[in-house]
Amino acid sequence: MTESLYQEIILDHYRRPHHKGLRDPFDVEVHHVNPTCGDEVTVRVQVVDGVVKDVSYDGQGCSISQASTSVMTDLVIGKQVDEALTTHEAFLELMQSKGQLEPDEDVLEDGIAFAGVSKYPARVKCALLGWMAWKDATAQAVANTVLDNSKEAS
Amino acid sequence: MTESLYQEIILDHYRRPHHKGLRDPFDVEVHHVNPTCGDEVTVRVQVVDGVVKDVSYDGQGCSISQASTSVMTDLVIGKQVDEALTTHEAFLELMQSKGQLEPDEDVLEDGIAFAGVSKYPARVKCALLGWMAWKDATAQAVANTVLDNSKEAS
Amino acid sequence: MTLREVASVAALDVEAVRKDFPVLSREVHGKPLVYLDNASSSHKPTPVLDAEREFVEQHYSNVHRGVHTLSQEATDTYENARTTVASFIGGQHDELVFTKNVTEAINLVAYSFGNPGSPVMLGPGDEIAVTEMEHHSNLVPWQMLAERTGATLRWLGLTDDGRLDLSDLDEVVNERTKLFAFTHVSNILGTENPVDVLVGRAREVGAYTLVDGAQSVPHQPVDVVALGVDFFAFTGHKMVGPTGVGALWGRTELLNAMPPFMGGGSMIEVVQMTGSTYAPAPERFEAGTPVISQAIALAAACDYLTELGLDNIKQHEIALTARLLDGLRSLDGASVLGPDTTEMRGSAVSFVVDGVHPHDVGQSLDDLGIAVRVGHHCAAPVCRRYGVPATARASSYLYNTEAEIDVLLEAILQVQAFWGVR
Amino acid sequence: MTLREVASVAALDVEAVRKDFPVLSREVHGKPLVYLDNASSSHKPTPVLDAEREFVEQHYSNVHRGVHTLSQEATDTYENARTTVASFIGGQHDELVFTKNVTEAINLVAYSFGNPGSPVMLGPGDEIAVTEMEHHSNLVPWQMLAERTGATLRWLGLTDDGRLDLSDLDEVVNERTKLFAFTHVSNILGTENPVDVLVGRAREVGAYTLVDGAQSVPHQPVDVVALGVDFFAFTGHKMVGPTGVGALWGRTELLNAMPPFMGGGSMIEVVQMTGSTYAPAPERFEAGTPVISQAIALAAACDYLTELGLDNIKQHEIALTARLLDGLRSLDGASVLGPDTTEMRGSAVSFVVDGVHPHDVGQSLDDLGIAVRVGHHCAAPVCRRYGVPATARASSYLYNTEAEIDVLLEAILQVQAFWGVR
Ligand SMILES: Cc1ncc(COP(=O)(O)O)c(C=O)c1O
Ligand SMILES: Cc1ncc(COP(=O)(O)O)c(C=O)c1O
Repeated sequence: MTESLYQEIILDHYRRPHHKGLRDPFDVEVHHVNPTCGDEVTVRVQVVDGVVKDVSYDGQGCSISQASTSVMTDLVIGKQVDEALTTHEAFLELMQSKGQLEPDEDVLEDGIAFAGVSKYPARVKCALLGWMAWKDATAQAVANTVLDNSKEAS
Repeated sequence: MTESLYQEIILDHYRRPHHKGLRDPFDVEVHHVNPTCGDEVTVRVQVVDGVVKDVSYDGQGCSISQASTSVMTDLVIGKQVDEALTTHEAFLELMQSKGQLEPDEDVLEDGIAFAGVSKYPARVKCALLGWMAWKDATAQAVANTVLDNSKEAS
Repeated sequence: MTLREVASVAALDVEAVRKDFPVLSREVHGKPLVYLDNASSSHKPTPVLDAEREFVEQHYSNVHRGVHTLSQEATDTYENARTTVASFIGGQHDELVFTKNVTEAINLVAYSFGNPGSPVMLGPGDEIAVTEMEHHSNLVPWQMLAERTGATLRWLGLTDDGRLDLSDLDEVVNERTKLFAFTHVSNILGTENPVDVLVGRAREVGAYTLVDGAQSVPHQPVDVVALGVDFFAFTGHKMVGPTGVGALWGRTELLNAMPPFMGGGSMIEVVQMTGSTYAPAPERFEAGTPVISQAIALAAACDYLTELGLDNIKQHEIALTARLLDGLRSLDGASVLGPDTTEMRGSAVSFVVDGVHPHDVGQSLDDLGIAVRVGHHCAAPVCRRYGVPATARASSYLYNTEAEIDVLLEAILQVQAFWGVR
Repeated sequence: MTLREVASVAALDVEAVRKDFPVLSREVHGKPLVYLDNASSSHKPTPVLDAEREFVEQHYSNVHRGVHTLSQEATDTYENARTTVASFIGGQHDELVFTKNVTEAINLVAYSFGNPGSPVMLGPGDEIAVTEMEHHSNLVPWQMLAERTGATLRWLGLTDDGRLDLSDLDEVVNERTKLFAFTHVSNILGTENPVDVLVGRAREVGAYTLVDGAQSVPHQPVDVVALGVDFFAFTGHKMVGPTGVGALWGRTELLNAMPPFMGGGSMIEVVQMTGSTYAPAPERFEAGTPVISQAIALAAACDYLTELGLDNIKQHEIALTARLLDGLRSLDGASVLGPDTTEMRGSAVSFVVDGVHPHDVGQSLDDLGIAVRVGHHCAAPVCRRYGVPATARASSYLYNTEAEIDVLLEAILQVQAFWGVR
């Protein structure tokens, strides 16, 4: 049933999500909502010296949104912010590909399981919910750092 | 060409309209417009002792509106207001009949020529323009009389 | 099932009806399509499509403005459609305004009531009343009107079993209330509201009433005069008609006392650069080229439903709804949001499956060929009220069968198995 | 006729085109129908009707809200239609809002600009500019907006030969002007306006521009980016598409800065009883179930026109219009309102026959099988400007032939004879 959409990897992340539960310390916390279905996620990000030190989250939503947020944390934690943003880009591109893109496992790891989701426009937003929240939080964290630095400098 | 709509009688009234040109004395003057085509008519009415003493008019418009106003003047001038209103009713009914009514020549005289017009909804308003203006003016004239009388009485 | 229900199922020849809807013989993921998303939109039968096409291919022209033959034919057909649609809900020709959907019909009233010359001048201190079970289309326009005018929006809450909480009625609808807008039948809970009670209270305080009939008109006989409302709005695509057409019914003297909503061609009387006067209703509210062929198709849809009999359709749906409610009740780990009997109830049944998000329920059912809607069904406050992020909703209509209800019930078991909650 | 025109007439295979329009083989009063009422509305070809029907019969569902297969197919088809229609006028997917007609598109901007949170807060002292040749649909909404906000409406007048009087431009469009709305091509005079000059002036003073493209988009290539406008509106039924659909194109950042027009389903983000937030454009402006199958049919209409080539269509119309203008010029007792050459001109030709009221002209022509429009063509101020109560208007399109123009010219002689003015 629903094989193309619900890959085993997705179901695994859904049943046993990674890095779930809000943790301290963090720099920025954001709350994103998917208005069409009511799915919500709260994401906390800690950026230290240009590295994504930690990402934690809590939320409610469908298997796709929960699993993709879990996969996201695996992919960005410990990476340079730039690198993590590149991964984000790659995932975004995959989701917008309408099933036409062969995902790069080296870049997206478990994220390739979501290739099939891109054929279901109504679910693409679910898959992106956590990723968009992370990007938003990270951008704020980086901006704050720049601000702090410039304050110190002045 | 257009035989059913443009009866000879209609063309005659159009080419040689009766009672046309605004005249004194009058009690009430009204100006009516057919917004869908821009046809206009100004109608003056004089009511004396419950009788339609005079009706005069001026206007611009298509053959149907001009001819039917001309026919109207023939039919109402000199009649008791009640009687004239009954004639008005009969003409209105004919116009709303969608070609289903056999008009009564004793009541409508030349007005029967407009029976065909009732099959052309876009033209019914043309045929009614002068009649509606007359009814409006007459109702005002009668109301004024009642008002005057009651003033005198009090 | 009661005897009456059995009889009525027979009164509607569902197999014959199904032949009028080509999509119903489609397969989805290799399974026969089971279309249970009718509260969102219904399919359109061949006679309706044919009526529209015949008009467009042979008699089409713009309406109201021409003396040529096609223009007259088009005008006649369009105005006859108005009569048909108006009488379908017990109204008169001049009382019916064609809109593009029920949402526009409601916005029409909301904007007109806020425009200069409105019969009610809303301002701070005035109130507009709605209910907590409204579709966003009967909520957001009033929020916006309140924001524009400074009036206050109030609402009737809901009971735990999915009904309006009438204990607050006299407080929510009070002397300050200028307009009370509520739905006839809820699209998410299925609840049919007691229009007589609500209209009765509105009349006591002199408030105008607007009833959203989007979910009642397709499914049961409606008579706006008997209901005693001031405005009644509904939409074509849920009643075997096309998209792009809805209707507002209103009392003639009220419509004629209201300022226009949109400005443009056909709604005017005299236009000068310095200002304009407006035509009487219904033209006043139909600016621009109307939804001509859609209105004609909607009239054909009314004829189609009338021929089958709204009573028969209603009885058929009661039977299906009863079967679905019974089935869900006897199913472990599933529960219904809204009334759990067919008493004062439409055919939309919202349910949740414990441990499986509604989106996953919907997606999994789709794999089995079953179309249900998932989400907040444009009634987010209802989900919030009952503490769920979303629901799955199965809603049957004239072409659904008892066998399809059974397919759904059986499929829910499979969904539970797949998601490991059984 | 120039060489280029001859070539282009050949480039459009009119006889083949005519076969796509069943109504063109109809008879009216025993005469072959000569349909010259295209400025009012055009007929719809079989490929457009088939595309809509195929969608409705096999892939229909409501859009945007479902995970089931039909819902996804419908959403895809609808959103692809948006891309097609947007690129037809040189725009992008997200810049295009579907409305029910161009009148709604214009009212959308007029209401949004007057709603709380608008990018321009209009008030006394502010000005809105239009022209004296506007269709009521691009005049009355601005009169109403001025009335709601206290802003002043000003307008550019017309020259005797049917063009905008640009000598007033700097005065009419000035530092106080917040928005300048004007038609691309006049539906009554046929005049094509110099968009570059008008937009240039608006930019100098920082006014937004809205162009009514109802009469240009069907007949000639249009590129909104090249035109440099802020808003561009057009309507489906005049461009071989169905009734019930129009479109507003706007710059994305502008649309996203504007408050909504109608409230309801699909245009929202988060809805609470106490207030709501709104989705980005274009959804923000499509409240309720959109005009789904009509938008899909409109995309098919765009494809149909694109395949034939807008340049070819334009050249074909120039040839027909030249023939008609020439014919009328050489006819005693008839005169044309508006430009009398094909220079910067569309195909709508208004004329009056001395001594015969336009209604009688139209009715008499109908008896000869010819459909022209009579009246003020929803541009009453133009009639007033030129001192006529109304006009007759012949407007050709892609399926008309030179022979039909000749039939019309010949018929006008008969009309004159019948009415004794010859
Ligand atoms: C120039 C122009 N603007 C606006 C309109 C209004 O179009 P619609 O009636 O489709 O809204 C028309 C046609 O009627 C027109 O010709
Ligand atoms: C109760 C109710 N009101 C309003 C609407 C809005 O209808 P539409 O989208 O056709 O305007 C719907 C359906 O979506 C509904 O169920």
